[in-house]
Amino acid sequence: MAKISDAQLKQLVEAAIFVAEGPLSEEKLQETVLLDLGVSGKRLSAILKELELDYRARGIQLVKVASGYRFQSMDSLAPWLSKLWQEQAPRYSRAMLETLALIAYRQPITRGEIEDVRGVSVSSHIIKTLSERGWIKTVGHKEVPGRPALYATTKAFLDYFSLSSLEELPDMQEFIAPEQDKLLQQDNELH
Amino acid sequence: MAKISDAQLKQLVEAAIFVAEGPLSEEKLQETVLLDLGVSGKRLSAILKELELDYRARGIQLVKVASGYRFQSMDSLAPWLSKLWQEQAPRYSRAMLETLALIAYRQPITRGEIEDVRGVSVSSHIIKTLSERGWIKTVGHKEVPGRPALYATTKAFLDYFSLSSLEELPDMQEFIAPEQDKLLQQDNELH
Amino acid sequence: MCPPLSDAHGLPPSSGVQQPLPLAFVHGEALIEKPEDLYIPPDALEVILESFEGPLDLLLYLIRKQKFDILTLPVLQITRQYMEYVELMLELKLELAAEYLLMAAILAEIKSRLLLPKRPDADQDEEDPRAELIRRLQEYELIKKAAGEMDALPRLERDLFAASAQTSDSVAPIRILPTVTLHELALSFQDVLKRAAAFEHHHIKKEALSTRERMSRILDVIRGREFVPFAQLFSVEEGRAGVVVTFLAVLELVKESLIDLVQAEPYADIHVKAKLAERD
Repeated sequence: MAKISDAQLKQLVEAAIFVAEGPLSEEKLQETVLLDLGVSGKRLSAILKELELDYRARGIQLVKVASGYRFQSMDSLAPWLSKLWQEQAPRYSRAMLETLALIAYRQPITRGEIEDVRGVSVSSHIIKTLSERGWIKTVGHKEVPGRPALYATTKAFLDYFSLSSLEELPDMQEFIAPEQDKLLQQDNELH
Repeated sequence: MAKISDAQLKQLVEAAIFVAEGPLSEEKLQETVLLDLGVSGKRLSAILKELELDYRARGIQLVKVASGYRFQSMDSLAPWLSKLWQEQAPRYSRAMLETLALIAYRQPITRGEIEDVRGVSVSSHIIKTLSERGWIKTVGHKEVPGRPALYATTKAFLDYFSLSSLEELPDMQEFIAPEQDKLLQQDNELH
Repeated sequence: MCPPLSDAHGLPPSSGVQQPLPLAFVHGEALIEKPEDLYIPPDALEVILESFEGPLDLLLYLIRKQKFDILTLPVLQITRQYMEYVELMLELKLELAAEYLLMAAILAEIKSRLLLPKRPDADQDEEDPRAELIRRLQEYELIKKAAGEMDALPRLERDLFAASAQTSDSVAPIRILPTVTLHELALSFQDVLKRAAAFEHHHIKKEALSTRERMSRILDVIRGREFVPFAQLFSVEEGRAGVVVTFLAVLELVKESLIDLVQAEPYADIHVKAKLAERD
């Protein structure tokens, strides 16, 4: 298949995003289903845009999250769709959410720094749960006595909250000290 | 939500089938997402029919299987979609390459003869892998005890290496030092 | 236990995304003090007190409840109220984190510094003793708000569900087979020959008289003959090594049931016989 028509390309990209196990990035699409089809990045972007429009009025939508494109249900349908599952969605304690927020907004950050802001100790259980969910990871160690781990959020965290980058977090600017801003920028450039 | 419009119903049913873990039957839809919405069986069937038509030209299709409705990729896209799960097989071991080389240069040859030259046993796995790749085949049995299979290379082997005949294999004389050449000759006389 | 998130104004839990605790709130405001006309079961009070995320959270609540401005932080009143709550917690035998007592000490210290008359020669630049606490409260309030907003973000499992489709039956994983070049193949052949040559160089006799080869030769010799005298299989010219190899070959052939050894009576000649049934 040296040439692929626009209609075929759209079907292929659409099906790929639906059947893939996680979000699919444009790079991943090129490396897999589009391999050897010679589809330009511009053409692929145009097709993705078209798909996004096609689904705008449907029950599911094409969205771009941190690790790529995925289809997800409209959030207004959640009250009915959640009846498909016996169990309720997990709730997160304030301690967990505040810890996560600090890691998200102030990354990279140590446990000690989180404790300083919250005024209480951070339980190991919280760090463990956040790590196990794949939302945070250790990105290094601070060069101070004890070399505490520096935590940062992951792409999986952004995917879970349906965000494509940290900048989409609410009120990002208020939280970022100048030097952290610089770090964040560096981090984004790496991605 | 006592009343639900046709448009909303379609979105809900569509999203439910997409997000459910397995196929969804009409009964299951009624018991979960449509609970208390008072949607008649006839109305639900009509919506499902509409959805099926909506997706007919898309990369995925609404199909009815034994346990209910599900979306699945268009069968014609399978060759490309399969690439989402491609895995790189590990490189061939030295034992594998040497076995292939001996079969190519000394065919027809038995496993025992390959083992004699290599000084170690040839695992069944190697013979199996080379056979599955379509590069070698059994061309007969040597009339010695045990009647071992005689292996030779195939047309597919020649095609893979872009050779029109075995004579085009790199000439070993170029490689072989005189005394080795003599040994080789002895060896050949034994066959 | 997961206490509800407070809203953006720092008032404890009103109608956050998470479930409010029914007994503990009236008009969206937490009932901490025991109102005269309403009985609050001790359990509910415990729940309310436990819902504070720490001393900063409690302080923030007190400030917001009294509609004070964080920046002016009326330390005297706040300290008094704070101590009341801490005592209540102690009274209810709640597991009081050490941080609460530490905060009490900090408040007491700030209070005493504020009460001390300033010496005329005091450093003009001396920092307001409240400054550090105010900074911490502001910072904590910000993160509390961020956590609340994060909780309100649409998220998977609760508000959004990933949509997926099955693959059609003919979709199967593809295994990319390794590539092999002609050059690699030729080199492999060269390698194996070189190795075989090196092997022969060092063990030339052993290789020339290899057991496998001898096995084939023995089978060849006895083919089509009824009985071959055992001794006939050996040739003196080959010397000791040759005799050993032949003997090993015979044993191997017996083991593989390719030949039979026959002896008519003790000390008689041994004869070798091919097992015809095993051939072909």
